[in-house]
Amino acid sequence: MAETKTPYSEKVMDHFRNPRNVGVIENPSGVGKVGNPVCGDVMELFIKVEAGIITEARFRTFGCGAAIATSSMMTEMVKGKTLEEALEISNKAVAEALGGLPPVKMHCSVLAEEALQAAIEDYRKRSGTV
Amino acid sequence: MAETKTPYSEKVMDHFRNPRNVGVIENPSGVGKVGNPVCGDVMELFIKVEAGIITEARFRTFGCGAAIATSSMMTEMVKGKTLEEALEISNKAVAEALGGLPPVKMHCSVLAEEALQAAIEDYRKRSGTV
Amino acid sequence: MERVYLDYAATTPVHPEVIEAMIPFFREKFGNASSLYSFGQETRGALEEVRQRTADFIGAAPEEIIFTSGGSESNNMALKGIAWTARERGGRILVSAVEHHAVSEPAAFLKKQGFEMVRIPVDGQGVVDLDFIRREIDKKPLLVSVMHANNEIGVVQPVAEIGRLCREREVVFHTDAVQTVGHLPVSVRELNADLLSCSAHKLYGPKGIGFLYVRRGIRLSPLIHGGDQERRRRAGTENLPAIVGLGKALEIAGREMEAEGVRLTGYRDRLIDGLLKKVPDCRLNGDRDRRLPNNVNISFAYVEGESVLLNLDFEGIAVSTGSACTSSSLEASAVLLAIGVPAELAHGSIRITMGKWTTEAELDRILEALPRVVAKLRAMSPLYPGGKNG
Amino acid sequence: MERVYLDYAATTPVHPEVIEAMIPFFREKFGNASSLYSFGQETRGALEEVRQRTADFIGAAPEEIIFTSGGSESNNMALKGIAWTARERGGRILVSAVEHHAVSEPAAFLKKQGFEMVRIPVDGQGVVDLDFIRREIDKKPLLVSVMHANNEIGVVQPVAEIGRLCREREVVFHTDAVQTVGHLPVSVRELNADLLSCSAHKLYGPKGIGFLYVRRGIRLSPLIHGGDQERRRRAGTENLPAIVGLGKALEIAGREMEAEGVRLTGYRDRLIDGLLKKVPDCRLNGDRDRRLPNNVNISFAYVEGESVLLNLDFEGIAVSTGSACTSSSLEASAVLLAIGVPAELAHGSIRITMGKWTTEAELDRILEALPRVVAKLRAMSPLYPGGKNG
Ligand SMILES: Cc1ncc(COP(=O)(O)O)c(C=O)c1O
Ligand SMILES: Cc1ncc(COP(=O)(O)O)c(C=O)c1O
Repeated sequence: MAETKTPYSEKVMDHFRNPRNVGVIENPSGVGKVGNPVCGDVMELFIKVEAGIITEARFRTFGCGAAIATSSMMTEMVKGKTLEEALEISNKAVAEALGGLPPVKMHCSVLAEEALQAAIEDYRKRSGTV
Repeated sequence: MAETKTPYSEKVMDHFRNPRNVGVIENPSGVGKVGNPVCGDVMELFIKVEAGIITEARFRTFGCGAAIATSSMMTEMVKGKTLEEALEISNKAVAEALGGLPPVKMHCSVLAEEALQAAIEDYRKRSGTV
Repeated sequence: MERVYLDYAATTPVHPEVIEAMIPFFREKFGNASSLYSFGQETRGALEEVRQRTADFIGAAPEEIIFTSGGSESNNMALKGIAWTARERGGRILVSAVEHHAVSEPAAFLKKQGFEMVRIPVDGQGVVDLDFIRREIDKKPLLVSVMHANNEIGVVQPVAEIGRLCREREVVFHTDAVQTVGHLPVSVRELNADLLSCSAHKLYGPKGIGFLYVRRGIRLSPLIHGGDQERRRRAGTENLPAIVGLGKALEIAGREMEAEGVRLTGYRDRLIDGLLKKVPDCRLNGDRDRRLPNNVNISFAYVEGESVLLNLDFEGIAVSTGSACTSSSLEASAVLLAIGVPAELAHGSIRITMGKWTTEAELDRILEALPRVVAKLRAMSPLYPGGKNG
Repeated sequence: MERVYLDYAATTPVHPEVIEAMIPFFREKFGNASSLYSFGQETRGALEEVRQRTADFIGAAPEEIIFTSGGSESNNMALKGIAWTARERGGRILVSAVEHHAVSEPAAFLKKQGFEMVRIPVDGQGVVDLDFIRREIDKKPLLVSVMHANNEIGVVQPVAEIGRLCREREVVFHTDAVQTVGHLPVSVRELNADLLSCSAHKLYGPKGIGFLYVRRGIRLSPLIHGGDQERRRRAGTENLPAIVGLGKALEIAGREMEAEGVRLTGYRDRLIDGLLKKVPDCRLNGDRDRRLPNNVNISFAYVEGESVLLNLDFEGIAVSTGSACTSSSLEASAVLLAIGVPAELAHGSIRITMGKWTTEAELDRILEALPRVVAKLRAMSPLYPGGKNG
């Protein structure tokens, strides 16, 4: 199966085939759900925050290869980061960490960025920090 | 050279390669010269008439394969014919005798018909029969 | 592991006999078919032989066949060619809602150029609305274009009936038969077609060649102007190797098409039944019976098609999410939306198309893999009501 | 007897290495290059490699190359594509008087559609009138189209200079380089070309493939609308075998072109000198020096070209009477008339074009045969002042 050839980088395909941190968190600190099934992608991100630091992140995604891979990579990148540090992770940074995305797929990485912002906002709302 | 393949029938090619009756007749009974070098074909037909019968016909032609072959065939067809019989030889008859001509080349056979008419007219003028 | 190719509707491998027939025309018989000398005349002979065979294959006369570079060119030539011969600008053009982009896009272009474009709706099974056509035809459109069979959902349209309606009112009728020539019997007489498009690479012929049938008496402005080739209707040095390949492909189709149709229909039905049974929450798209023998198109709820495609590709199985040429698009298939599939479900659609080298064992492979892949993706889908925790 | 092919300007045999490169793409690597799965992606890789190589060959960027079905399509796409993006109808289009039909005919079509067509005159040597262009360019035409080298008389136009004039006034400049790519150095930068056409079968590549270079920033309406191929500028399943063949042909040209140019220039000059010396009453058409290395075009007074061609064909020698695509025409070559050759003399013209497999022995053959054939035909010509009696 080394012969598989897609428009995606090897790293994207690795995260797509073996997505990290799939699933839900029971009693999460924050949840973000973004996207629209009519447009073909929806991401749900769960985070656990302890002492201002994201200790756990899990996701469920309906979407294409890029949507799933960026979701997976994003959950890896936020772990251990403060909320402020996490908010600085741009969609471009996620795409770069994956070794790039085809131009028509860049919009999928926006989904992960938005899900993270929504989850952090949700956490802040719940914890009364906004 | 049996491999030669042209848009023309074998008979056309035979008359083109070995045209019959090429040349001029000294002291002809009639001469017809038709066509226009600007249009790419000119035929000159010489006939000898004895007792109302065409005894000899010779031609010179500037023109394409079809023009030369129809000229040659025409000189063969008129020999031994009365003037009246000769005048009934249509361009189609010449083309048919050659096994047909490609549609874009049919106009060349008109040249031979016209040359014959011109030569007979010339003969009649000279001999005072018109 | 052998790769399993199940995207024959996108393109087919060239038949070995076709390759063999083409080879001499690359190097030995390479002469320009428009040249007078022997080098050219021997290729002209081959050209006219294929033209005759092609005409015979669809019940046409040789001078009604114009060789083109493929289906897209044929369709563009048909639509634009008719539009541009029309004296008055602003004529109406009727085009079905499920046409290939190679028809719908030139139609959209003509609309920008001032023509009126009317979309013929389809029902939930993907079949065009004949009553709509009947009403519209009285307004004397310049052209009606309805494809013979759809490339995504495989639905075979009532083209003979549409052709009859058009013929009665002297309206020009074009049909895109790219998915049917070589697979179903196609007779321009029975279909009452004035114009018909074909592309060789869909029937084991080479890419880059096809034809447009143009019924005698139909006036058509050329798309590619220039030299005298194709009776001045399509300029460009004749692509003899490819034309000879098309001829050979049609010859093979002539002898194999019928048995292949029966075999593939069996495969198709087995695949449809198997998938509908094994995978919950899925639906077949397009009429089940009025359907190409080789086409299966299914929507799986809660998952997205590209993810399914990529997962199958990891296992060496090639399927499609829709028409190949729009695979880079982000929008749901216009054809699926036209037949009323909700957008979120349309995103989860897979097209499986079989062909000459498809085997029973390959069906087993996909019948095992596809349910597993869908289950895996559903498990990570936030839309899936039965989603398990990670 | 070996056949002697001397009509390389009409078409060339495909190079054996090119055929070899193409073969795998018919059957093994047949996937649709627009498909996401591995079958498609491996052909997409090949496609983009050839695009890069093609771009490099003419000093362009890969996204500036659009693959087409050949020279005629490229030319049509250039002219119509520019015309149809123009907002205001009735713009002016400048086209030289010696263009191939694949430029002059689309120009004539656009004229019928309401555009203004201006013919750029040429001098007696076949070179376009630069002063005329200079004057006309101030009227801001939509497009100027002047071919790089002429297919009949081989004259190489001052294209870089024309391109510079156009670039200065921001006028779009197209050049038909079908006769030069692979034979002379072609750099879109040096030529200041905005659009440039090429056809593979003129450089030992396959028929049915070519490209149009479109400079970044030039807006062009597609000729063939449909799928997303070629960045939506040319629809149709990518013709991978042919594209790979074009790539290989360019690769070979890259390494052989220079030496071939020197060799053929020697042959050409030997042929011109030999014929002018051996045959009375004949003239060389087109500038002697500003000329393709492989082109000889000579008019023989008092004889008609087709008769010469057929007589040579009997001896196994293939030459042309003009451009191949008009060999069925009854009119004298428009190119010869444009350079002032009288019609009766134009009818007696022969084009000899040489190529990769032309040998010295073949030159000897034609140098012996042609004078003999002309003498034979003159002997039966009523126009020949020295005509002998039968
Ligand atoms: C100068 C020129 N332009 C355009 C063409 C047309 O190319 P094609 O026959 O590949 O369409 C040719 C050759 O036929 C040519 O010589
Ligand atoms: C129905 C239909 N029409 C037209 C086309 C276009 O054909 P081609 O890719 O040969 O231009 C296709 C396939 O791509 C098709 O399936």
